[in-house]
Amino acid sequence: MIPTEAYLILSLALFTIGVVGVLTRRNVIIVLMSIELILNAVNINLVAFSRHFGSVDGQVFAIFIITDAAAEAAVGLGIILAFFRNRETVLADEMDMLKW
Amino acid sequence: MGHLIPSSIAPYVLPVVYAVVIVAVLPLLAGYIVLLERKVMADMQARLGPMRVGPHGLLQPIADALKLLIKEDIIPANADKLMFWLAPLVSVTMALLAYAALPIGPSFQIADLNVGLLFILGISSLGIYGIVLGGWASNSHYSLLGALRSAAQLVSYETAAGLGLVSALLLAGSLSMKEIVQAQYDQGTWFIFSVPVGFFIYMVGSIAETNRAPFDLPEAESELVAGYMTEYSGFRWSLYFLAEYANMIIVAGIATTLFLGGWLRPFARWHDHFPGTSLEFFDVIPSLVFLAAAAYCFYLAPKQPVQIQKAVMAAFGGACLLLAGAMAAALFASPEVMAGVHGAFWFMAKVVAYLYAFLWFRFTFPRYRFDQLMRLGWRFLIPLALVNVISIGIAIVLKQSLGWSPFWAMLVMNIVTLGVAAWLATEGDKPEAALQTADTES
Amino acid sequence: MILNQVLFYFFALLAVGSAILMVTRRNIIHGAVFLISTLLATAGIFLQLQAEFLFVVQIILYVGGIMVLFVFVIMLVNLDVALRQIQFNRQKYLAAVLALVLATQVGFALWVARAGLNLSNPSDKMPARNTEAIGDAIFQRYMLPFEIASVLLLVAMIGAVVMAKRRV
Amino acid sequence: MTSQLPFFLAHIWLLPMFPLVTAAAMLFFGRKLKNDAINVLCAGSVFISFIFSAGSFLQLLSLPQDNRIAINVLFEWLPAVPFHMLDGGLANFVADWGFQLDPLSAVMILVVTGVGFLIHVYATGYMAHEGGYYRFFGYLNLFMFAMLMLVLANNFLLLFVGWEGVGTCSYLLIGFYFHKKSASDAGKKAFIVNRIGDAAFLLGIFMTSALLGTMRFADIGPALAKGNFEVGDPRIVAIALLFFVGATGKSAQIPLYVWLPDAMEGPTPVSALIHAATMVTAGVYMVTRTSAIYVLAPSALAVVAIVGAITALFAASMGVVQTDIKKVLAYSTVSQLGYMFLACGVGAFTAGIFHLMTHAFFKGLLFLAAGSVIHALSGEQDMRKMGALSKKIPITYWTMLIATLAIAGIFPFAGFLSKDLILGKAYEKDALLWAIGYFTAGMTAFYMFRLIFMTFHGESRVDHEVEHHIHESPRSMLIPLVILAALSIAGGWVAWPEILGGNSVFIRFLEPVVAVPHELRAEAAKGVSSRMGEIGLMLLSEGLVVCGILAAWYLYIKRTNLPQMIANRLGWFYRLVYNKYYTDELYDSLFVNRAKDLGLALGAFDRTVIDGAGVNGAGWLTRFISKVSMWWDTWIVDGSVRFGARVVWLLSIPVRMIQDGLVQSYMLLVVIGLIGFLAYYFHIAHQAMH
Repeated sequence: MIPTEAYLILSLALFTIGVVGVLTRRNVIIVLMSIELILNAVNINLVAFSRHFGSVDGQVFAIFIITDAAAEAAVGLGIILAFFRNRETVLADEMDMLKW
Repeated sequence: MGHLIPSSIAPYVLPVVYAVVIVAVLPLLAGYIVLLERKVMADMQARLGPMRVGPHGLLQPIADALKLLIKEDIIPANADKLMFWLAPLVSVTMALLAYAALPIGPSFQIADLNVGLLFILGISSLGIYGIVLGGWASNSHYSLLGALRSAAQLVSYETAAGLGLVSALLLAGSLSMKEIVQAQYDQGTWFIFSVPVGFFIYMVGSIAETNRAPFDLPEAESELVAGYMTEYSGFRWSLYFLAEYANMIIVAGIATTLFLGGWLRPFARWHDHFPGTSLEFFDVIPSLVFLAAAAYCFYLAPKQPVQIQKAVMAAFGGACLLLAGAMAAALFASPEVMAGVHGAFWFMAKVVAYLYAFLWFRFTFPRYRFDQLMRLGWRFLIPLALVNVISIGIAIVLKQSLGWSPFWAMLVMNIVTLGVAAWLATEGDKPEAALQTADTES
Repeated sequence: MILNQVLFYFFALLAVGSAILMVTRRNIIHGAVFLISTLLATAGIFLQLQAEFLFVVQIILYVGGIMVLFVFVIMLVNLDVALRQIQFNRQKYLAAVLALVLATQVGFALWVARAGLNLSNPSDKMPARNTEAIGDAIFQRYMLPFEIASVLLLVAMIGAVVMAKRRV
Repeated sequence: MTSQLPFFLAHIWLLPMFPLVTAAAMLFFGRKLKNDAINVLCAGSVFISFIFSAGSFLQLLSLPQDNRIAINVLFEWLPAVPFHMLDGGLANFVADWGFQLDPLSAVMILVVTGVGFLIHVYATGYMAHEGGYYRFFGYLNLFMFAMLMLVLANNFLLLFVGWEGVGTCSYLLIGFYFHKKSASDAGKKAFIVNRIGDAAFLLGIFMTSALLGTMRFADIGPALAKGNFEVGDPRIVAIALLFFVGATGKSAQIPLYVWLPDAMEGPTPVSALIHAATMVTAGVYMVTRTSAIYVLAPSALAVVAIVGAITALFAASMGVVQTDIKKVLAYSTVSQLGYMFLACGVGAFTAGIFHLMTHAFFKGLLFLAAGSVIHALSGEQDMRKMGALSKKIPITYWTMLIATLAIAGIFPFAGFLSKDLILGKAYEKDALLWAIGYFTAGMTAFYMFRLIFMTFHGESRVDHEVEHHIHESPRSMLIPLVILAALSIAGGWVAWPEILGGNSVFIRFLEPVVAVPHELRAEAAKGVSSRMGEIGLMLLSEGLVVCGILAAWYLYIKRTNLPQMIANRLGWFYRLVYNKYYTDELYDSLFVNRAKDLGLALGAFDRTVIDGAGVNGAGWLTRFISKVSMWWDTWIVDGSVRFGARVVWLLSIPVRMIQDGLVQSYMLLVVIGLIGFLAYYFHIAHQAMH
């Protein structure tokens, strides 16, 4: 029986890696993928606790999170496509048109 | 022999054996399916097909396999080595992995997952990565276009096919393959008769998923040389080849399991409930089939031009004779063994029938244009599948809550679904109906 | 038992390693592939946590759906110049340090709470038929969130279509 | 009172309006009209006003002898304001827009409209090929309007309006060929010289209103009676002299005659209408109109008489040596005007008006004929390039001959009657004045026939290229000539003197409106002077005239080289006369150049003092102040503003570093916040534990 904190540490590691990716990579697609990674870590967390407490609620929430991840990926990638068509770039630090 | 094996690994022995068997047999099977395909094509085109290697080309698959294995293996200069190496592997791995949950017989199954069907779907849907990555890695426009096309096609048609399966799932009420087959046994009818629309949808979807004609745009020789496989050669190419045919067998197996009653022989329930009736002859059909095959082989053997071919033909006849004997012997073994062996026979028979339909379509239907393909998928199949699922659900409610007889409920709802299908068919042919597939085409 | 642990550590190492590679790779496609392997490893973790349904959902939705979308967009957007560009932005060191600080904080919280939550020995009374249990939970207790999620998906679909249109 | 007047008299004010309307039409949209339309409109309007004036004249005749006067006041121009006169009495100053018709103005309007109409008709032929046709006729009609205003005004102010109006029109018409420097200079000269006279006239008007408290002509007589001034009152003399200065300006008397010869730069119809027939006689009209004042100032009358006599002599002497045909006529005009003032000066205002009328006839005819000659010679004006034209342009020749006989004063012609009336009156007044007039008459005959002989007789001296197309003028020019010729013959018969068995209707017709000096009135009471004297005077003048004619014939037909010899003989005198006694040079050196010097001095003053010290100084000061304030704005005001902006900029650096629009830095901030939150949470939890 593997203790729950092992899963928690795993998810923490993935979460940290995801955060680093989100904060440091210039390519927006990789940023998005890092966000997926973060969500994934959260899923591990939830599922681990759902087993820990012996109820499926955690898994239900994991399913919802996956749903959100799907939505986020669809819209985000759509935005990236549109932006790429207009600006010929996918670098995050060239997307500073908010600064006006 | 139970005491020979430590109890800790006892439960893993049989699955491993099954897995080894499958992995070993599948390439051979794929090769002989190719031979079958060529023969059927030749027959439909009034030709003879391969006749040289072995009598009536019976050894052709082996020759092809040897040729592919010893062929030079080319990696394009600008290709992405890692991906180029990984992609075929992914394809074939996912194709083979899907067999883990496929019940070939009541006992012949590696792992009976309670999400077996979903597992198979998911794993087989991963095969797309092999195609996309391979097409991208070979750094060629033909390959990339083919890869993108096939990816789009798979994503589109997976939905339709999955929804087609859902209609059967609703009737079965479980995701475990075994239980699905069991449900068909209990309800006394194959689901193809309960949800013909669902079966049709899944069939079209499966053809598209396996990139077979008339949906073989990703590898359309006339448009993009060979699609994602353009740059591949030799062993890697043969891996793709194997993966494709393995996928064909998988979809055939899924269709068989969900719609054609899996390993059940025809009229299984009657046979088991009314023993001694005239249905007993189903027990001997397997033996008779193989006997007939053996007889044909022996009849052809003397006609072979060369001595060695005579011998080979005779050997094939003997093999068939052995199989016939095995089938006959199973009748007198324990019921489990008998059910397993005969189930495997019936399962294979149904799979082969399904694959024969594939070949048949390939040789008879012209190829679709890409927008037509997308239109068919998104504007006809998916809405129809949704309607089908809803109507099946209504039928189940009618049956359970209002106590209709299953026959009438299914009949009414299927008629409704067909009406909707007719309307959609007229509706989906609008010229402006081309889907927004700009991404996949660019 | 031993096999269980072996599987867990295999999956965990696979996940973390591929995650690190995903974040650090220069080639986006490689990053995507490594993310896929991370997700598959996670799926294995789920399976090992007796969440079969989630395992399959992870494979079908994440790997078979979302990541396909990613690979797609990558192939559309893929530029050779992107390979020669600088991959990390100006704040990388600061960001890495801060991420590590955050990780240490959470780890500290974990270490503090493990005794209270009795994390070392989880309860072993998961419902047998996982799929049916999740179905019951979704369609009874979490009906409203489920519907909201469906609406969210609809909105996301429309949004994606509008975004990806040729001329917006 | 207008109510019971017959129609024409009740609507005199309409008379000037016809030319005004057409003038406005010409000047506003004449450019669009065709020449025929212009002819019909302008000549037609003048003809209508001629008919109108004839009608009003007849209706005036129908009125009883003693009050032949019609006044209609349109409206009060300047409202009545009470003010103190010189003698302290309170008077009610009124200047109204009123028109007055009495025998004097009746004669004037008849002459103006009649001759004006004929000259309009003539001009349609003469100007046919000129540019600015509509402009010419617009000015001409405007002149008609102003002249009629002048003669119809019932008070000094309105008369002054017409006075200035005719001056303006004369300026415009003299400068009609404004592209010729000489023409524009002549216009300016006329205008400026007139200004002098007008200034004096205006002063006279002020003094009149100040002294008599009224401006209406009708009220002057009563006012004078009420003020019972004794004869020779200095104020009255002053008024009279001021008026006379104005008259000399307008009527080209010494010393202000210099503008008239130059005015010949204008088109010939203008010379005929304005500078011979009508406008130049406005002075005479004005003096006559104010005769009531003059009779109270004998010294002023003496001045008028002397100036007129000397002007007549001077101008005649200058006319003798002129070679430009129009210049000759111009000087003869000046001298004839001198005759008129001589008449006024000797108290025979009626004689002056009579001569005015006859002069209008034959001088207008002379100018028109001269214009016809010039027309025939395609623009040649120098008499030395003419000669022997009598056969080529007979009608012009005969009409001009008639006019010449009239101005020379051959017996039955109009000029004879009017001039001999004047000479007679002058003789009764003073022998010296008579002698001057007598001698002048001889010179007139001499230079006029010199003109005739040089132009029409002798051998031709015309240039050859001109010779070929000498042609008689068109009918539109000849008909006025003929009519005027008839008038020059018979026009004077209306004042056929009693001595020759006539009854001078004209004189008696004018009697009621003009005053008569006391001594003349006394003589009249004493009885008519000796008949034989008058007859003798007439014979004497006839004889002198004939001598003059013969001398002209001898010099310019018989011995054509003799004039040159005479000129050489008395060289300096000839040169003196030929150069018009250097009057222009004298005026230039006396007034014009001095005025120019004054202008230069003032200009220098402006440049140095006003511009330099005043304007530029102020400008420099302003610029200096603005520099200072600019320095203040730049460094203090803007400086403080920029300083504030700088401070805000400095303070906002951290905020800007945060707000860089990059999503990842925002994410970083989120992480930082998360870390801070967790740290705080741990702190709280730690405290809760203990």
